[in-house]
Amino acid sequence: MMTLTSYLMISTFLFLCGLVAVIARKNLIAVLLGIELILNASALNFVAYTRFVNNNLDGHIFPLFIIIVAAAEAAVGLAIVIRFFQIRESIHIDDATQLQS
Amino acid sequence: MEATYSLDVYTPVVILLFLGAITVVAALLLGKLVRPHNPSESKNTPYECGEQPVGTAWSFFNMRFYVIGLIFIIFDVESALMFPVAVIFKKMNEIGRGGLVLVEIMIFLSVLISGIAYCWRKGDLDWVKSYVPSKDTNNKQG
Amino acid sequence: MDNVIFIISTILTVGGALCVLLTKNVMHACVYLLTCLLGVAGLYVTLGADFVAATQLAVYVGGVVILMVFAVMLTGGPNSQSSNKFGIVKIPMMGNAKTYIIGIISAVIFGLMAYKVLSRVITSIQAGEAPVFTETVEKIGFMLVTDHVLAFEISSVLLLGALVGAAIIARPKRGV
Amino acid sequence: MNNTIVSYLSQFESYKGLLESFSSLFGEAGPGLLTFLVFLIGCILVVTVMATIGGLGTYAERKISADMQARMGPNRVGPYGLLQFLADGVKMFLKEDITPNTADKFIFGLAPLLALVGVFGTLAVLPFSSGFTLSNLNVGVFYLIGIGSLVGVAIFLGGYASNSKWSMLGGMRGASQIISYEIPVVLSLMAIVLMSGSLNFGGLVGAQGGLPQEWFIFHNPFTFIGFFVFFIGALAETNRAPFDLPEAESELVSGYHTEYSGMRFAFFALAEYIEVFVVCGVGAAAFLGGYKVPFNLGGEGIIGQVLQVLVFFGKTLALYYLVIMIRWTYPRLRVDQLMTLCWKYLTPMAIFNLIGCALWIYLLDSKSMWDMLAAFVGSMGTGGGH
Repeated sequence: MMTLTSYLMISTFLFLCGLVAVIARKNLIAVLLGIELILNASALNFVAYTRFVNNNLDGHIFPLFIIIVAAAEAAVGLAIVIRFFQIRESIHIDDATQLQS
Repeated sequence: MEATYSLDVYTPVVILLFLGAITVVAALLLGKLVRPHNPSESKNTPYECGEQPVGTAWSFFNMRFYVIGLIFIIFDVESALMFPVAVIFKKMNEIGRGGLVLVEIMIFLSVLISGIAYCWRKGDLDWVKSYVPSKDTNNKQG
Repeated sequence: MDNVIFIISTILTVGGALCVLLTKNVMHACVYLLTCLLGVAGLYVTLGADFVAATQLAVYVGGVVILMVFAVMLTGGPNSQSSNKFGIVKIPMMGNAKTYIIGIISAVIFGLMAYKVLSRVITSIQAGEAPVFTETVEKIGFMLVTDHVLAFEISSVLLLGALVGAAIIARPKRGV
Repeated sequence: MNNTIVSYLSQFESYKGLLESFSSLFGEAGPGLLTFLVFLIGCILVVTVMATIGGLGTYAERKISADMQARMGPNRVGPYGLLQFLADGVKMFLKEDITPNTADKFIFGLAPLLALVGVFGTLAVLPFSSGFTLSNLNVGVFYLIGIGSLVGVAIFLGGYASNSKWSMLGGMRGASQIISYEIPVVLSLMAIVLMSGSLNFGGLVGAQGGLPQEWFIFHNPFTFIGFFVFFIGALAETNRAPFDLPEAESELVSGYHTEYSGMRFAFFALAEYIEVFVVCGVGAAAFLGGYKVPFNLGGEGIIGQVLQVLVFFGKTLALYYLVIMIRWTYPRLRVDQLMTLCWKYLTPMAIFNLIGCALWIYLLDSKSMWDMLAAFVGSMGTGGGH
């Protein structure tokens, strides 16, 4: 049950969900949710490999930094989304066509 | 405890989380048998002190809530990094390498302190942004 | 017990991810993301990464999800349907059939590619002795101040940059 | 490391006998089943005790407030009105369950569940005694912070889902208040982790002693300030007065649970009262010596365990009493004062404490004030003798 293959399948599934969410969603916040899923999938892969393949804890440091980067990314990304909403009154992704307001 | 990695220590966590969920669901389902149920139009409107509700509640928000959340998440992440270092600091001090770790902690914290000092300086931490104290009553702001 | 935790976490993760993808309400998507992240934390636990699991709980559940729901509320709530001056619906529905079909096609292509690459890897891996991870916190702390000290310090600069940048972006318009 | 109630019980002969009978009865699955059963009984015991304490908390709150205002308080149901909380519970159970028709039904139902799940999750690592800790996780403190933050999410979602202005304001205020005050709490707990060199509650309490001068609160001046920072932050994090802005009844009707009725409201209230107990327990364990009995009375046996549980509950309930006293003594803060207090006073103080503790360990070799005082007095004494 708890084999490397199952973990890899779960993380692939997470990644694909995130990918579809990023491509299909038209809501900027929902796109950010998809990015969170993708980052989680990659972090899960690191931990799974470090458990089953090589016996050190480097695979625990990496998810830590992935989580940190994800948090920073969420903070800045959401700030951009909110600012965008204040300027264009929309968070539709097709509205984001200009570089300068 | 055997030498193998066992997840038995997480059993109470799982049981307690389930107990929490089951308590809510069971109490609501059991209560359905005994409690009255006669909804009416006015009973189901949101409470607004007797007035008819105007519009939806999901609209008016202020940016400062987000800024608070922003500073919080930076500090949360910082604590996630600091906890392991805090755990080993005493042991490192005992083997004579405390100074090195102390310097590392200091650098880490000072960078973050400069961040919060910047936000403080720029007024992001002030809740009432437009409030400018006049000369005679300027002892309110911290 | 191991299998029970694994199965519960898998259900939470997979179900949460699917619902994030399929739900039409962005607030519900945030809640499903919460369950998905809880499930991933459970999976970390089954892999022996208890500190990473706790970090996942503290940073994601306490931080990122709250930030997400704040952002949803700040951008007009989940389902206000009025259109803005450009004639586009203010809060779009979460996508339409065309985008979903494109997304699923790309996912299938990527999945096939991943399968093509990974199948060799998976079959060739000799899953050796599962290591015993005890005292993970001490070891992670030791590694953070020795081997990975540069990443540790640089991450503080990253956080400073994120804080200052996001604060500047999020600051109300000048003169207010 | 990672010891649980099962690993404590397994040193007794009777448990080994039980284990053998289980093994003969269920074969291969025997030991696992027994472990599960012991955990289940322990969890149900803890949850029952906590629910009772949460119920009695409402009673104590009313009784103490009545005492402070020269009233009688509840005195009809049972002796001294002690069964008032049961009567309240039955009343809540029989109340109609109303969901506003504009509400977000899914999240409206989910919010009380999340609150209760988050609070129950924190009970797993609470150190009642050296043996009776449900699970002394390796990452106990951090786990508690993480799973406890579910309550903040639940409060926000509860306020959001009601689709009422009062609820929404209360939920927004609640979430921002809880996340703000988590920072000083976490930083002052981190100072304690720094002093004890351990992230699990067993190690945290084990680094202290039974007598007051061996507690962390009196260890050095920084931890002494740190305790008050922690306590104020914990008060705010559990939405207790004077920080009860999310449910300020004079401004926001009832805050985030305005639209909740019957059992759903009861779950929010129960979660709040249990959370107060949990943060008081964490304060007692981290700063006030936890379950350590003075002079190690009672030893390691069953009597010692009972004494330890009693000491832990005594310290925790003393803090609980203090919390209720504070509620009925101080007026409520304004929102801007609340945020100013958190970000401009408590957080800088907590960071200062953290650096101070690190310097104390490095420069003074983590000796406590009393050790140094004793050494100083001793050297004075010998100096005077010569």
